[in-house]
Amino acid sequence: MTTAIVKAKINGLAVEVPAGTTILDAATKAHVKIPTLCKHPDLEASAGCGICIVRVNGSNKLLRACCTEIEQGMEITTHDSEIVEVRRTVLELILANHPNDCLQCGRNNNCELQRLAADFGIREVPFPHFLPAFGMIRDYSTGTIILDAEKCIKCGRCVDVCQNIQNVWALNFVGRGVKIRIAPAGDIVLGESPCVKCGQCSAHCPTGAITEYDNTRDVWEALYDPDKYCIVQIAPAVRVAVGEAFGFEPGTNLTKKLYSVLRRIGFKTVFDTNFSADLTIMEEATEFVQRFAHGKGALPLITSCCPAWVDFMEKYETDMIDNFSTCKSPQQMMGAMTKTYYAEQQGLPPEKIFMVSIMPCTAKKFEIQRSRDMSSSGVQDTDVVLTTRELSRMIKQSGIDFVNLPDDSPDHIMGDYTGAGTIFAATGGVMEAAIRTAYYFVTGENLADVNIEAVRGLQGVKEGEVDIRGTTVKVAVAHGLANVEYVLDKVRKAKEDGKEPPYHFIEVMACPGGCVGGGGQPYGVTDEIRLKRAEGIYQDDADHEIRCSHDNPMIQKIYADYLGKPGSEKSHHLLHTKYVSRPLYTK
Amino acid sequence: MKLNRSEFIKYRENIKVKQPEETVILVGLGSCGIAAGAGKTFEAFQDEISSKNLSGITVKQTGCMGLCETEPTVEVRVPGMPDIIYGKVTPEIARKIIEKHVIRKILVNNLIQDKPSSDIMKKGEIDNAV
Amino acid sequence: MKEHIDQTIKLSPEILNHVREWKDKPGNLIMILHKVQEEYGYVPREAALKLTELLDIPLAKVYGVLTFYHLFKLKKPGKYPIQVCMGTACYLKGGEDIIRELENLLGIGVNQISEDGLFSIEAVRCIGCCGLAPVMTIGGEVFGKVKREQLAEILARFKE
Amino acid sequence: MPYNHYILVSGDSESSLNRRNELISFFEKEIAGQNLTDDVQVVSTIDTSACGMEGPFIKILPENIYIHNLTPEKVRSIVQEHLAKGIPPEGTGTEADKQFRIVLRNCGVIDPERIEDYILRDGYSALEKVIFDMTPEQVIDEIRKSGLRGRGGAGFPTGLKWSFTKEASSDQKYVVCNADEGDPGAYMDRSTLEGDPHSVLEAMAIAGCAVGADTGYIYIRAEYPLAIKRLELAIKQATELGLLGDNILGSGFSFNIEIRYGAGAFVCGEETALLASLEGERGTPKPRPPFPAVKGLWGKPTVVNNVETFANIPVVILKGSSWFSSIGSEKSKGTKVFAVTGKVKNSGLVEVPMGTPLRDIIFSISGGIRDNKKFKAVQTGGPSGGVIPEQFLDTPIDYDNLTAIGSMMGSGGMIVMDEDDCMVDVNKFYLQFSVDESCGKCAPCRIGGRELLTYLEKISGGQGELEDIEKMKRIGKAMQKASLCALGQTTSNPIQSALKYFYNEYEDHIVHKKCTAGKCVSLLKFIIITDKCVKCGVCKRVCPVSAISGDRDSGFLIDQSKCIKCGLCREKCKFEAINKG
Repeated sequence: MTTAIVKAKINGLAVEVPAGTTILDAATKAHVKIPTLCKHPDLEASAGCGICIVRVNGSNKLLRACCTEIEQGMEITTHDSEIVEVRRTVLELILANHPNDCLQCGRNNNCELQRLAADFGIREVPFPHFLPAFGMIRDYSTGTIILDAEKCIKCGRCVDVCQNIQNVWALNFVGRGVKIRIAPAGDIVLGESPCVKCGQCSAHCPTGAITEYDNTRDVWEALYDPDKYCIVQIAPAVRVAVGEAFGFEPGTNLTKKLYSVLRRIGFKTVFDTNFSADLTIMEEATEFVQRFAHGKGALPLITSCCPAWVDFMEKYETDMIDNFSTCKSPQQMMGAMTKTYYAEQQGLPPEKIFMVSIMPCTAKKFEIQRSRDMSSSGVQDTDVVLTTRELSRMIKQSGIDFVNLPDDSPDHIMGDYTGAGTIFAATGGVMEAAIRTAYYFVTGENLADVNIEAVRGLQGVKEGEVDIRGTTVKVAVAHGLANVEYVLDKVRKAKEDGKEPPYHFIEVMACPGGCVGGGGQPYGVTDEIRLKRAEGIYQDDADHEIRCSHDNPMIQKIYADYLGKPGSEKSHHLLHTKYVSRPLYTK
Repeated sequence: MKLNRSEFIKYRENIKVKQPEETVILVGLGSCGIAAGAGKTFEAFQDEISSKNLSGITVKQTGCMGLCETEPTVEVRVPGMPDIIYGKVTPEIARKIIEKHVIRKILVNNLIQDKPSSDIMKKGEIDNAV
Repeated sequence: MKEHIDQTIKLSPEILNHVREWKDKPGNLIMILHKVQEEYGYVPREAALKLTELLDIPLAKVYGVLTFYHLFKLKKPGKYPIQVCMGTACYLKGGEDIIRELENLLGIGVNQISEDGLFSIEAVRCIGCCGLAPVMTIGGEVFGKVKREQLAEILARFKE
Repeated sequence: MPYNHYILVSGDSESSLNRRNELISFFEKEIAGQNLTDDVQVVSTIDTSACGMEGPFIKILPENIYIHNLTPEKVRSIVQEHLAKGIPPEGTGTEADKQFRIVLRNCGVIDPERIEDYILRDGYSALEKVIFDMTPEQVIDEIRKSGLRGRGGAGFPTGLKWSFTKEASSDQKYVVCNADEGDPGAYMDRSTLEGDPHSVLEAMAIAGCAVGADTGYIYIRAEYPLAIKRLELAIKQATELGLLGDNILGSGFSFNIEIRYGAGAFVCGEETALLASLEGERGTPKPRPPFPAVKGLWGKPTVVNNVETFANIPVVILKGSSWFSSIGSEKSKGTKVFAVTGKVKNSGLVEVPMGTPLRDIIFSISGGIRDNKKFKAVQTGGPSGGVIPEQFLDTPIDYDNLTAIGSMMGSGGMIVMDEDDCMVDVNKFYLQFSVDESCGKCAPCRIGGRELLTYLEKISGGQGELEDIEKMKRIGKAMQKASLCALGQTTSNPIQSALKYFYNEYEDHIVHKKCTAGKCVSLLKFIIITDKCVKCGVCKRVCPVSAISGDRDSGFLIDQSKCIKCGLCREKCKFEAINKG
């Protein structure tokens, strides 16, 4: 089907766009910037803020550019004295109902409302200032994200993400009129709600109404504490996104600068979560082969590296507990290995070690205390999680010239990684890495072509088949939790009908795009940015000589030295966990 | 009983034929009227008619006549007399209306309400041409 | 999907029948919430939770709807809820004075319940009895052309 | 035996009652003189019933003739010429015909709980005609030619709306009746539904037949239990007779109607919000286009009309579009029902042809201002409309004229205000309403409304500054231009019209810190007029906050800092010695 082309004029300039294009998108194409506030490229236009109004065919009425489709022959005016005046007044009204304490806000310098106010050159708010009268206190209850309803401008992005992209329904609008606010169901806090802490709400919030819980001070204190031995790990997705806070293009791989800056900040040991991703693959591929080839355990096997997904599963999909991989996430494997294996090697008491992990994720902050299994070393395996956003703040606080730093390398013992470890950052990456190793486990040989294109890209559900010496392995990859239901329902249906499962292996990542689009990543994410970050990751993979986890010499060493073989008793104690059914609402 | 078209036409004709010439008392039983006590007024008419053993009188409920200020409102249609609307009809006045207007054919003083509008149904003929 | 619902409330057969009747009709939530409120006088949280299970919808959705519509109550009202009409006609004819006097007499504000649990005051939208303005209803009974002086006496009738 | 003639004697106020009694006795004397005592009854009408004429007047039944300005000679001639000899008197026209009932044709006439009553008055004959004798195109054409415009407020041509839905291609279409009448002070739709539910059902089925829909929903306020009950009963009766439901009258056309309740959200009167609510969601509006006629309920083409619009439909079909379009003004055809309330003598529903002057409605039909107060303004269009001052009372009412003078037709609320009403206070009332009812989705409405209310509170509290007016105008404009739906777009209308016609009142409040109407409590001052005061001390005793000091010797004084302006002292003072100003 070919889409009709619509011809119209924007500020007198002819534009041609496919039918169905909004005025806003058409204007962008014509290099005209219509100011917006509530609109986010990921989401349906809510038409809430009223900033993007334009005039069509000289009409007296102004229409919203974000949600009005351009039509044949339309003559659109994006700026005239009335339009600009009305926009300014609306913006002033929004500011009259906003705390405006920008200096103390988590979004200072990075706030869409602030930017708009700056662009409009607003110097005073002419109308009486008032804040919502519902006695709102900040909601810290999840320990991962903070809800500050006073700063909310009711754009509805968080609600849309939480309900429609993530299918979590922790948030909704409550009340109406001036009393409208974002909140969980009724008078409860987020921690008592089904919130899975994915942080997509915070990543989409245009202001400081939802931000990550800031743990940077805890880390600074530990770094300055002479009794603490600080170790850090960096998650795969961080390296291709952190640069955005320093003027780099999305997708720029800054792995080696990160090693460098973290050492200068004061970490005594620098590990890479990509290494423990390789370790995860060893365990998970083993688990898969056990279930797939030897019939030990339920199929399909479902990945468990994503803590938001784990939380979601324990709340919403508990019939799938048996299908869940018992493997801990790379972050938790790294924590456990650091406070056992590495501690023993270095002669460090585990309680002296302060394990910090840098993650693209807010849910990781929750994961470190998810269950008793997260303290398999005897103390809490990972002490503090910083998101990419917090790390960039720490770097800025440190006074280190990050941009011009020379490269460095990690500590080799748990720092060297393969291409398989790094692709954990992108949706489909875990699947791809696991297949590379599972293939080897079954056949004793590596895949001729380790690139498994079928599981790459931003399509919400990706399905593929891999031939392992005549046996077909059917896989599915879902990202964005709303896409999970489609995959699992197929599994349930087959089970009900007494049929073979439609898939053998399923990867789920809570965030759209996987960890590159994580809730703790730099603000302003769009599909374009997700793709760029993923490109950076796949390049990192391609640049590695060793691209299969089982070929990582340091992985081989750790099994030889310490764990024995994948799935051993020791691995089970340190690297695996259990799941339970949890209530959606605790209140 | 579900009707088809010809049955419906017959049904409608039947109704029109069956209309007897008798006294009708219409009590406005909209929300407003009920709030003003029209329910009791309605009962008072019925009680009075049965206690006086009157026949040929129908007491009917109807919707709002639009005369909210003087609820409860009642329209009395006695054959041979003009149709009259009374306002503020309490049960006591209901009895008075039966006694005077219905039985003695005398209008009740101080309670008559001007009828708001003539009836379009009587005025124009139905125009079937399209 | 599995729900974890605290089974502290048992919905009546009437509500359950109503839910059954409406379950498969699209857009049923408001009609079902009306039924729940009709029975309890408000929508208890436990009942709302139970509905999420019966209808397979998220609680956040239920509360989104409940808190949007002013007719739905989240707190138990008094035994005789007093509704004072604040439609324009009633306002012009002193509806506000009626509320002030009621507040005075009962010692509570709008949307509060008297200590004995008998009364709660509510200011409501036009109830369509403008000819009787100012109007209030107590426990469903309508009082028209209310005068401030009558209120104490009217309340006393309900206290018996 | 009934009398041959009845003379109903009316007067416009209590003060004329004496003259009315005089007139009655004069009549009776004349009648007795002509030996007509058994032929004519003279009765006095209800005391609030009036037609705005000075002095008493009469209506002769069954002739249905009004006669005003009665003099002894006139009375004598009526009795001698007309009553005795049957020569028609020189009467004026019939005042009742200022009203013309199309929508309310059955209200107060039929028993709404008996379908037979409705059918007796040609009910369901229009549906029968539409199904069997007309094509959908003919139906829509007839509606279009009638000139019927939506009675919900905006006045969109009904036929055009239907044609959009008819032309939209879809496997499923809907007809929705908007019965979420929420305008404070308006209750026309409730009365119609309670008094004549079948007319709406019939019209919905006609619409369904015309646009190709088989399902209808009535979205009605839950606060209207009686209307709901009667609608439910009507649906049941009509379905039993095969006039609704599957295979209507054996034609193969099916139309089922379901009732859905609102839950107290004025904004759900807005089409897109109403549809969201019907879908069981929060009732927030959506941007238009796309319009519901093309993409409505569950994304399907949907006709949404309000109760009054529907109630016109069967009549348009039966009597024809040319009959209908002969009523009303040039651009607004047919009649309009108004709920006239406020400070008029006869609150109530009136239905008048479009184009009737406001003055006729307020002063003739509704009897003018009660308690001999002075008319100040009338608000039409409810919280979305504006105030209309005396100078426009002769404006013929129609959609365009009302808009031109800064108000709007709205759904039909007509609130009459007198000299005791303060424009700032009335604006505050409407703003409070709009703020309470704003859905909160869009910023201009949510915040702008609250800000306007803040300014009004400031002004009525005596803290206003002249620059506030400019700011209010600016906010009002932004709301009008940038709000998503009509609620926000029109929130500032009452203020804008008040500023236009009653600027002096705003000035009084802001500059002179004075509320002439005595409504704005903060600006009120109760002062004891020493000349009138008899020093009885009642005021001191009744004051709930002990703001009055003094004794019977020295007299009494109100401490303004303590006074809460409850007015009790003034109410209880038998000597009118306390001034409110």
